[in-house]
Amino acid sequence: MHLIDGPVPASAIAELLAKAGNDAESGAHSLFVGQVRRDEVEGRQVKGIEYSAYEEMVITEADKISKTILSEFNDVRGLEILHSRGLVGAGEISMVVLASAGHRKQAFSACSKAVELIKEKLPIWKKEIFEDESGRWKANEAL
Amino acid sequence: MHLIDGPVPASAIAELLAKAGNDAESGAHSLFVGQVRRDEVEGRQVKGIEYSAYEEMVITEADKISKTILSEFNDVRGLEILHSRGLVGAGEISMVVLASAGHRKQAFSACSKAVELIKEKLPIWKKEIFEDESGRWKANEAL
Amino acid sequence: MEVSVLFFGVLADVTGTRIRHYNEVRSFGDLRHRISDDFPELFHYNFRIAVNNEIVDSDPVLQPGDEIAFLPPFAGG
Amino acid sequence: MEVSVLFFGVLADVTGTRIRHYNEVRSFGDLRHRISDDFPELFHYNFRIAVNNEIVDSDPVLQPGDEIAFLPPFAGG
Repeated sequence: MHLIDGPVPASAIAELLAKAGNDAESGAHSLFVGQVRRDEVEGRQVKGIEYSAYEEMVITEADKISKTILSEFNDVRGLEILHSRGLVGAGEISMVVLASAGHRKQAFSACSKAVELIKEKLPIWKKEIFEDESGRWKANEAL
Repeated sequence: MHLIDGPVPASAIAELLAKAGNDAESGAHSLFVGQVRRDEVEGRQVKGIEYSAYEEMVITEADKISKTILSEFNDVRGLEILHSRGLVGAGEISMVVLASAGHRKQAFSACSKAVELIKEKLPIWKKEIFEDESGRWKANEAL
Repeated sequence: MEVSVLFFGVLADVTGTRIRHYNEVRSFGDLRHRISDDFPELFHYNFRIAVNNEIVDSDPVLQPGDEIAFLPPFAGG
Repeated sequence: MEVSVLFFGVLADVTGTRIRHYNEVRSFGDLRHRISDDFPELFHYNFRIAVNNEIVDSDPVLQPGDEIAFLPPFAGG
Protein backbone atom coordinates (compact mmCIF):
# COMPACT_ATOMS: atom_id res chain seq x y z
CA MET A 1 0.00 0.00 0.00
CA HIS A 2 1.31 3.38 -1.00
CA LEU A 3 -0.23 6.80 -0.42
CA ILE A 4 0.65 9.11 -3.30
CA ASP A 5 0.59 12.91 -3.22
CA GLY A 6 -1.94 14.08 -5.81
CA PRO A 7 -3.15 11.95 -8.74
CA VAL A 8 -1.70 8.47 -9.36
CA PRO A 9 0.52 8.89 -12.45
CA ALA A 10 0.27 6.49 -15.41
CA SER A 11 3.93 5.63 -14.81
CA ALA A 12 3.05 4.18 -11.37
CA ILE A 13 0.51 1.84 -13.01
CA ALA A 14 3.04 0.78 -15.64
CA GLU A 15 5.54 0.02 -12.86
CA LEU A 16 3.01 -2.09 -10.92
CA LEU A 17 2.20 -4.14 -14.02
CA ALA A 18 5.87 -4.54 -14.92
CA LYS A 19 6.67 -5.74 -11.42
CA ALA A 20 3.71 -8.16 -11.41
CA GLY A 21 4.72 -9.43 -14.85
CA ASN A 22 8.08 -10.56 -13.49
CA ASP A 23 6.32 -13.48 -11.85
CA ALA A 24 6.08 -15.96 -14.73
CA GLU A 25 3.77 -18.19 -12.70
CA SER A 26 1.12 -15.46 -12.77
CA GLY A 27 -1.38 -15.88 -15.58
CA ALA A 28 -3.97 -13.23 -14.82
CA HIS A 29 -3.89 -9.70 -13.46
CA SER A 30 -7.01 -7.76 -12.54
CA LEU A 31 -6.35 -4.05 -12.27
CA PHE A 32 -8.88 -1.58 -10.93
CA VAL A 33 -8.42 2.11 -11.67
CA GLY A 34 -10.59 4.67 -9.87
CA GLN A 35 -10.89 8.04 -11.54
CA VAL A 36 -12.45 11.27 -10.28
CA ARG A 37 -15.68 11.85 -12.20
CA ARG A 38 -16.71 15.28 -13.41
CA ASP A 39 -19.95 14.99 -11.46
CA GLU A 40 -22.48 17.76 -11.35
CA VAL A 41 -24.06 18.45 -7.94
CA GLU A 42 -26.98 20.86 -7.85
CA GLY A 43 -25.74 22.62 -10.96
CA ARG A 44 -22.12 22.87 -9.81
CA GLN A 45 -19.30 21.00 -11.56
CA VAL A 46 -16.87 18.94 -9.50
CA LYS A 47 -13.37 20.29 -10.21
CA GLY A 48 -11.59 17.69 -8.10
CA ILE A 49 -11.55 15.73 -4.86
CA GLU A 50 -9.37 16.50 -1.86
CA TYR A 51 -8.42 13.27 -0.07
CA SER A 52 -7.25 13.11 3.51
CA ALA A 53 -6.14 10.01 5.40
CA TYR A 54 -5.22 8.76 8.84
CA GLU A 55 -1.96 7.56 7.42
CA GLU A 56 -0.57 5.09 9.97
CA MET A 57 -3.96 3.44 10.28
CA VAL A 58 -4.32 3.28 6.47
CA ILE A 59 -1.06 1.35 6.33
CA THR A 60 -1.97 -1.10 9.11
CA GLU A 61 -5.49 -1.66 7.70
CA ALA A 62 -4.18 -2.14 4.15
CA ASP A 63 -1.81 -4.74 5.50
CA LYS A 64 -4.76 -6.59 7.05
CA ILE A 65 -6.64 -6.41 3.73
CA SER A 66 -3.67 -7.95 1.89
CA LYS A 67 -3.46 -10.76 4.44
CA THR A 68 -7.22 -11.38 4.18
CA ILE A 69 -7.11 -11.56 0.38
CA LEU A 70 -4.01 -13.76 0.22
CA SER A 71 -5.41 -16.20 2.76
CA GLU A 72 -8.89 -16.32 1.19
CA PHE A 73 -7.74 -16.76 -2.43
CA ASN A 74 -5.16 -19.52 -2.68
CA ASP A 75 -4.39 -18.81 -6.35
CA VAL A 76 -3.63 -15.12 -5.69
CA ARG A 77 0.08 -14.30 -5.72
CA GLY A 78 0.12 -10.57 -5.01
CA LEU A 79 -2.01 -7.55 -4.15
CA GLU A 80 -0.93 -3.94 -4.65
CA ILE A 81 -2.80 -0.80 -3.62
CA LEU A 82 -2.10 2.82 -4.51
CA HIS A 83 -4.27 5.67 -3.21
CA SER A 84 -4.00 9.41 -3.52
CA ARG A 85 -3.86 11.99 -0.74
CA GLY A 86 -4.42 15.68 -1.42
CA LEU A 87 -6.11 17.12 -4.48
CA VAL A 88 -6.98 14.96 -7.50
CA GLY A 89 -8.61 16.75 -10.43
CA ALA A 90 -11.64 15.50 -12.38
CA GLY A 91 -10.46 12.93 -14.93
CA GLU A 92 -7.38 12.05 -12.84
CA ILE A 93 -6.72 8.77 -11.06
CA SER A 94 -7.15 8.47 -7.28
CA MET A 95 -6.84 4.72 -6.69
CA VAL A 96 -5.26 1.64 -8.25
CA VAL A 97 -5.64 -1.96 -7.07
CA LEU A 98 -3.82 -4.85 -8.72
CA ALA A 99 -4.50 -8.51 -7.94
CA SER A 100 -2.27 -11.09 -9.63
CA ALA A 101 -3.18 -14.77 -9.73
CA GLY A 102 -2.48 -17.95 -11.57
CA HIS A 103 -5.89 -17.85 -13.24
CA ARG A 104 -8.49 -15.23 -14.09
CA LYS A 105 -11.38 -16.14 -11.76
CA GLN A 106 -9.50 -15.49 -8.54
CA ALA A 107 -7.73 -12.44 -9.99
CA PHE A 108 -11.12 -10.79 -10.63
CA SER A 109 -12.68 -11.87 -7.34
CA ALA A 110 -9.66 -10.82 -5.29
CA CYS A 111 -9.43 -7.41 -6.95
CA SER A 112 -13.13 -6.75 -6.59
CA LYS A 113 -13.14 -7.84 -2.95
CA ALA A 114 -10.04 -5.75 -2.20
CA VAL A 115 -11.76 -2.66 -3.62
CA GLU A 116 -14.78 -3.26 -1.37
CA LEU A 117 -12.56 -3.75 1.69
CA ILE A 118 -10.59 -0.59 0.85
CA LYS A 119 -13.80 1.43 0.76
CA GLU A 120 -15.00 -0.19 3.98
CA LYS A 121 -11.82 -0.35 6.06
CA LEU A 122 -9.35 2.37 5.05
CA PRO A 123 -9.64 5.63 7.02
CA ILE A 124 -9.68 7.96 4.03
CA TRP A 125 -12.05 10.88 3.46
CA LYS A 126 -12.93 12.93 0.46
CA LYS A 127 -14.16 16.45 -0.07
CA GLU A 128 -15.57 17.40 -3.45
CA ILE A 129 -14.17 20.71 -4.61
CA PHE A 130 -16.38 22.69 -6.97
CA GLU A 131 -15.40 25.20 -9.60
CA ASP A 132 -16.19 28.10 -7.25
CA GLU A 133 -13.69 26.56 -4.75
CA SER A 134 -16.47 25.61 -2.33
CA GLY A 135 -16.28 22.08 -0.93
CA ARG A 136 -18.51 19.29 0.32
CA TRP A 137 -17.55 16.20 2.35
CA LYS A 138 -18.75 13.16 0.49
CA ALA A 139 -19.76 9.69 1.66
CA ASN A 140 -19.14 6.64 -0.48
CA GLU A 141 -21.93 5.33 -2.63
CA ALA A 142 -22.99 1.74 -2.09
CA LEU A 143 -21.50 0.78 -5.48
CA MET B 1 -10.48 -5.04 -30.93
CA HIS B 2 -6.90 -5.17 -32.11
CA LEU B 3 -4.77 -8.19 -32.94
CA ILE B 4 -1.15 -7.50 -32.10
CA ASP B 5 1.88 -9.33 -33.50
CA GLY B 6 3.70 -10.96 -30.59
CA PRO B 7 3.30 -9.90 -26.95
CA VAL B 8 1.14 -6.91 -26.00
CA PRO B 9 3.63 -4.18 -25.03
CA ALA B 10 3.23 -2.21 -21.78
CA SER B 11 2.98 0.94 -23.91
CA ALA B 12 -0.24 -0.36 -25.50
CA ILE B 13 -1.80 -0.76 -22.04
CA ALA B 14 -0.69 2.74 -21.04
CA GLU B 15 -2.28 4.10 -24.23
CA LEU B 16 -5.58 2.30 -23.54
CA LEU B 17 -5.73 3.72 -20.02
CA ALA B 18 -4.78 7.21 -21.18
CA LYS B 19 -7.50 7.12 -23.82
CA ALA B 20 -10.09 5.83 -21.34
CA GLY B 21 -9.02 8.48 -18.83
CA ASN B 22 -9.96 11.24 -21.27
CA ASP B 23 -13.61 10.55 -20.50
CA ALA B 24 -14.11 12.54 -17.28
CA GLU B 25 -17.52 10.94 -16.74
CA SER B 26 -15.83 7.56 -16.25
CA GLY B 27 -15.19 6.76 -12.61
CA ALA B 28 -13.99 3.16 -12.75
CA HIS B 29 -11.84 1.11 -15.09
CA SER B 30 -11.45 -2.64 -14.80
CA LEU B 31 -8.44 -3.91 -16.72
CA PHE B 32 -7.72 -7.58 -17.25
CA VAL B 33 -4.22 -8.63 -18.28
CA GLY B 34 -3.59 -12.20 -19.40
CA GLN B 35 0.00 -13.38 -19.19
CA VAL B 36 1.59 -16.58 -20.48
CA ARG B 37 2.42 -18.77 -17.48
CA ARG B 38 5.65 -20.73 -17.25
CA ASP B 39 3.65 -23.94 -16.84
CA GLU B 40 5.29 -27.31 -16.57
CA VAL B 41 3.67 -30.13 -18.54
CA GLU B 42 4.94 -33.63 -17.90
CA GLY B 43 8.33 -32.31 -16.84
CA ARG B 44 8.68 -29.91 -19.78
CA GLN B 45 8.73 -26.12 -19.31
CA VAL B 46 6.46 -23.96 -21.45
CA LYS B 47 8.68 -21.48 -23.30
CA GLY B 48 5.82 -19.62 -24.92
CA ILE B 49 2.47 -19.86 -26.67
CA GLU B 50 1.92 -19.54 -30.41
CA TYR B 51 -1.46 -17.93 -31.10
CA SER B 52 -3.30 -18.21 -34.39
CA ALA B 53 -6.60 -16.58 -35.30
CA TYR B 54 -9.30 -16.51 -37.93
CA GLU B 55 -8.81 -12.80 -38.20
CA GLU B 56 -11.89 -11.47 -39.99
CA MET B 57 -14.12 -13.58 -37.78
CA VAL B 58 -12.27 -12.40 -34.65
CA ILE B 59 -13.05 -8.82 -35.61
CA THR B 60 -16.74 -9.47 -36.33
CA GLU B 61 -17.20 -11.54 -33.15
CA ALA B 62 -15.36 -8.97 -31.00
CA ASP B 63 -17.71 -6.34 -32.37
CA LYS B 64 -20.68 -8.46 -31.26
CA ILE B 65 -19.12 -8.86 -27.80
CA SER B 66 -18.75 -5.08 -27.47
CA LYS B 67 -22.36 -4.54 -28.49
CA THR B 68 -23.53 -7.22 -26.02
CA ILE B 69 -21.59 -5.66 -23.14
CA LEU B 70 -22.62 -2.10 -23.90
CA SER B 71 -26.29 -3.04 -24.17
CA GLU B 72 -26.26 -5.24 -21.05
CA PHE B 73 -24.41 -2.79 -18.78
CA ASN B 74 -25.96 0.66 -18.99
CA ASP B 75 -23.23 2.30 -16.90
CA VAL B 76 -20.43 0.98 -19.15
CA ARG B 77 -18.95 3.63 -21.43
CA GLY B 78 -16.31 1.70 -23.35
CA LEU B 79 -14.77 -1.72 -23.94
CA GLU B 80 -11.34 -2.31 -25.47
CA ILE B 81 -9.76 -5.64 -26.38
CA LEU B 82 -6.18 -6.41 -27.40
CA HIS B 83 -5.04 -9.95 -28.24
CA SER B 84 -1.77 -11.34 -29.51
CA ARG B 85 -1.18 -13.41 -32.61
CA GLY B 86 2.08 -15.31 -33.14
CA LEU B 87 4.55 -16.23 -30.42
CA VAL B 88 4.26 -14.86 -26.89
CA GLY B 89 6.96 -15.92 -24.44
CA ALA B 90 6.34 -17.09 -20.87
CA GLY B 91 5.91 -14.04 -18.65
CA GLU B 92 4.71 -11.89 -21.57
CA ILE B 93 1.22 -10.49 -22.09
CA SER B 94 -1.16 -12.09 -24.60
CA MET B 95 -4.46 -10.33 -23.86
CA VAL B 96 -5.78 -7.08 -22.42
CA VAL B 97 -9.42 -6.17 -21.79
CA LEU B 98 -10.48 -2.78 -20.48
CA ALA B 99 -14.01 -1.93 -19.37
CA SER B 100 -14.71 1.67 -18.37
CA ALA B 101 -17.84 2.65 -16.47
CA GLY B 102 -19.28 5.34 -14.30
CA HIS B 103 -19.01 3.15 -11.22
CA ARG B 104 -16.99 0.13 -10.12
CA LYS B 105 -19.61 -2.63 -9.98
CA GLN B 106 -20.43 -2.58 -13.67
CA ALA B 107 -16.78 -2.01 -14.64
CA PHE B 108 -15.82 -5.28 -12.91
CA SER B 109 -18.83 -7.25 -14.16
CA ALA B 110 -18.44 -6.04 -17.73
CA CYS B 111 -14.72 -6.79 -17.85
CA SER B 112 -15.17 -10.24 -16.35
CA LYS B 113 -18.04 -11.07 -18.70
CA ALA B 114 -16.09 -9.78 -21.71
CA VAL B 115 -13.17 -12.08 -20.82
CA GLU B 116 -15.54 -15.07 -20.66
CA LEU B 117 -17.11 -14.14 -24.00
CA ILE B 118 -13.68 -13.69 -25.59
CA LYS B 119 -12.67 -17.20 -24.51
CA GLU B 120 -16.00 -18.60 -25.70
CA LYS B 121 -16.57 -16.69 -28.93
CA LEU B 122 -13.31 -15.56 -30.51
CA PRO B 123 -11.78 -17.99 -33.03
CA ILE B 124 -8.28 -18.00 -31.59
CA TRP B 125 -6.11 -21.07 -30.93
CA LYS B 126 -2.99 -21.64 -28.93
CA LYS B 127 -0.12 -24.05 -29.12
CA GLU B 128 2.17 -24.38 -26.16
CA ILE B 129 5.80 -24.35 -27.25
CA PHE B 130 8.22 -26.21 -24.98
CA GLU B 131 11.91 -25.60 -24.43
CA ASP B 132 12.81 -28.42 -26.83
CA GLU B 133 10.72 -26.61 -29.51
CA SER B 134 8.05 -29.31 -29.48
CA GLY B 135 4.47 -28.06 -29.36
CA ARG B 136 1.03 -29.02 -28.10
CA TRP B 137 -2.37 -27.57 -29.02
CA LYS B 138 -4.06 -26.47 -25.86
CA ALA B 139 -7.74 -26.13 -24.95
CA ASN B 140 -8.93 -23.45 -22.55
CA GLU B 141 -9.41 -24.35 -18.93
CA ALA B 142 -12.83 -23.73 -17.47
CA LEU B 143 -11.44 -20.86 -15.36
CA MET C 1 -19.48 -23.40 -57.76
CA GLU C 2 -16.06 -22.65 -56.33
CA VAL C 3 -15.54 -22.24 -52.57
CA SER C 4 -12.56 -21.81 -50.24
CA VAL C 5 -12.00 -24.04 -47.24
CA LEU C 6 -9.89 -22.88 -44.29
CA PHE C 7 -8.37 -25.05 -41.55
CA PHE C 8 -7.33 -23.59 -38.19
CA GLY C 9 -5.44 -24.65 -35.09
CA VAL C 10 -4.74 -28.36 -34.81
CA LEU C 11 -6.72 -28.93 -38.03
CA ALA C 12 -4.15 -26.99 -40.05
CA ASP C 13 -1.55 -29.44 -38.71
CA VAL C 14 -3.79 -32.45 -39.47
CA THR C 15 -4.49 -31.38 -43.04
CA GLY C 16 -1.03 -29.90 -43.60
CA THR C 17 -2.61 -26.80 -45.09
CA ARG C 18 -4.46 -23.65 -44.07
CA ILE C 19 -6.53 -23.18 -47.22
CA ARG C 20 -7.80 -25.30 -50.11
CA HIS C 21 -10.03 -24.31 -53.00
CA TYR C 22 -12.73 -26.66 -54.28
CA ASN C 23 -14.34 -26.33 -57.74
CA GLU C 24 -17.67 -27.54 -59.03
CA VAL C 25 -19.06 -28.00 -55.55
CA ARG C 26 -22.72 -29.02 -55.75
CA SER C 27 -23.70 -28.74 -52.08
CA PHE C 28 -22.31 -28.77 -48.57
CA GLY C 29 -22.77 -32.56 -48.46
CA ASP C 30 -20.78 -32.90 -51.66
CA LEU C 31 -18.02 -30.67 -50.25
CA ARG C 32 -17.94 -32.64 -47.03
CA HIS C 33 -17.41 -35.90 -48.94
CA ARG C 34 -14.56 -34.46 -50.97
CA ILE C 35 -12.85 -32.99 -47.87
CA SER C 36 -13.30 -36.35 -46.15
CA ASP C 37 -11.63 -38.09 -49.10
CA ASP C 38 -8.72 -35.61 -49.03
CA PHE C 39 -8.26 -35.57 -45.23
CA PRO C 40 -9.85 -38.66 -43.69
CA GLU C 41 -8.21 -37.97 -40.33
CA LEU C 42 -9.95 -34.58 -40.05
CA PHE C 43 -13.28 -36.05 -39.04
CA HIS C 44 -11.82 -37.70 -35.95
CA TYR C 45 -11.43 -34.21 -34.48
CA ASN C 46 -13.88 -31.99 -32.70
CA PHE C 47 -14.77 -28.89 -34.73
CA ARG C 48 -17.46 -26.42 -35.72
CA ILE C 49 -17.96 -24.93 -39.15
CA ALA C 50 -18.30 -21.29 -40.11
CA VAL C 51 -19.50 -19.99 -43.47
CA ASN C 52 -18.34 -16.42 -44.18
CA ASN C 53 -17.41 -15.82 -40.52
CA GLU C 54 -20.68 -17.13 -39.09
CA ILE C 55 -20.96 -20.41 -37.21
CA VAL C 56 -23.48 -22.69 -38.95
CA ASP C 57 -25.38 -25.49 -37.30
CA SER C 58 -26.13 -28.28 -39.77
CA ASP C 59 -26.28 -28.41 -43.54
CA PRO C 60 -25.83 -24.86 -44.85
CA VAL C 61 -26.75 -23.73 -48.35
CA LEU C 62 -23.56 -22.64 -50.10
CA GLN C 63 -23.10 -19.77 -52.54
CA PRO C 64 -20.29 -19.37 -55.08
CA GLY C 65 -17.26 -17.77 -53.44
CA ASP C 66 -18.22 -18.80 -49.90
CA GLU C 67 -15.47 -19.22 -47.33
CA ILE C 68 -15.96 -22.35 -45.23
CA ALA C 69 -13.84 -22.62 -42.09
CA PHE C 70 -13.12 -25.66 -39.90
CA LEU C 71 -12.75 -24.40 -36.34
CA PRO C 72 -11.42 -26.51 -33.46
CA PRO C 73 -12.54 -25.50 -29.93
CA PHE C 74 -11.49 -21.89 -29.31
CA ALA C 75 -8.63 -21.18 -26.95
CA GLY C 76 -8.03 -17.44 -26.83
CA GLY C 77 -6.67 -15.56 -23.86
CA MET D 1 -2.25 10.92 31.91
CA GLU D 2 -1.66 12.82 28.68
CA VAL D 3 -3.25 11.68 25.42
CA SER D 4 -3.53 13.04 21.86
CA VAL D 5 -6.85 13.41 20.11
CA LEU D 6 -7.07 13.53 16.30
CA PHE D 7 -9.99 14.75 14.18
CA PHE D 8 -10.41 13.71 10.55
CA GLY D 9 -12.55 14.58 7.55
CA VAL D 10 -15.55 16.75 8.30
CA LEU D 11 -14.71 16.58 12.03
CA ALA D 12 -11.47 18.50 11.45
CA ASP D 13 -13.63 21.26 9.92
CA VAL D 14 -16.14 21.09 12.78
CA THR D 15 -13.48 21.35 15.50
CA GLY D 16 -11.25 23.67 13.50
CA THR D 17 -8.25 21.51 14.36
CA ARG D 18 -6.66 18.19 13.46
CA ILE D 19 -5.01 17.44 16.80
CA ARG D 20 -5.44 18.44 20.42
CA HIS D 21 -3.54 17.23 23.49
CA TYR D 22 -5.33 16.61 26.77
CA ASN D 23 -3.51 16.42 30.14
CA GLU D 24 -4.52 14.76 33.39
CA VAL D 25 -7.07 12.57 31.65
CA ARG D 26 -8.57 10.13 34.18
CA SER D 27 -10.55 7.88 31.83
CA PHE D 28 -12.18 7.72 28.44
CA GLY D 29 -15.40 9.04 29.97
CA ASP D 30 -13.54 12.00 31.42
CA LEU D 31 -11.89 12.68 28.06
CA ARG D 32 -15.22 12.47 26.29
CA HIS D 33 -16.72 15.11 28.63
CA ARG D 34 -13.84 17.46 28.08
CA ILE D 35 -13.97 17.06 24.30
CA SER D 36 -17.73 17.62 24.44
CA ASP D 37 -17.17 20.85 26.38
CA ASP D 38 -14.59 22.05 23.85
CA PHE D 39 -16.51 21.00 20.72
CA PRO D 40 -20.20 20.56 21.54
CA GLU D 41 -21.10 20.35 17.84
CA LEU D 42 -18.87 17.29 17.37
CA PHE D 43 -21.34 14.89 18.96
CA HIS D 44 -24.03 15.70 16.43
CA TYR D 45 -21.92 13.90 13.81
CA ASN D 46 -21.60 10.22 12.99
CA PHE D 47 -18.17 8.83 13.89
CA ARG D 48 -16.21 5.88 15.21
CA ILE D 49 -13.25 6.05 17.55
CA ALA D 50 -9.84 4.45 17.13
CA VAL D 51 -7.22 4.10 19.85
CA ASN D 52 -3.70 3.70 18.48
CA ASN D 53 -5.00 2.83 14.97
CA GLU D 54 -7.54 0.24 16.14
CA ILE D 55 -11.28 0.84 16.09
CA VAL D 56 -12.73 0.47 19.61
CA ASP D 57 -16.29 -0.38 20.41
CA SER D 58 -17.36 1.16 23.69
CA ASP D 59 -15.47 2.50 26.68
CA PRO D 60 -11.77 1.71 26.12
CA VAL D 61 -9.16 1.73 28.88
CA LEU D 62 -6.66 4.46 28.06
CA GLN D 63 -2.90 4.42 28.64
CA PRO D 64 -0.61 7.45 28.86
CA GLY D 65 0.46 8.56 25.38
CA ASP D 66 -2.50 6.96 23.60
CA GLU D 67 -3.64 8.43 20.30
CA ILE D 68 -7.42 8.70 20.13
CA ALA D 69 -8.89 9.40 16.68
CA PHE D 70 -12.39 10.56 15.74
CA LEU D 71 -13.23 9.00 12.38
CA PRO D 72 -16.23 9.98 10.23
CA PRO D 73 -17.57 7.33 7.82
CA PHE D 74 -14.76 6.29 5.46
CA ALA D 75 -14.87 7.42 1.85
CA GLY D 76 -11.75 6.16 0.07
CA GLY D 77 -11.54 5.33 -3.60
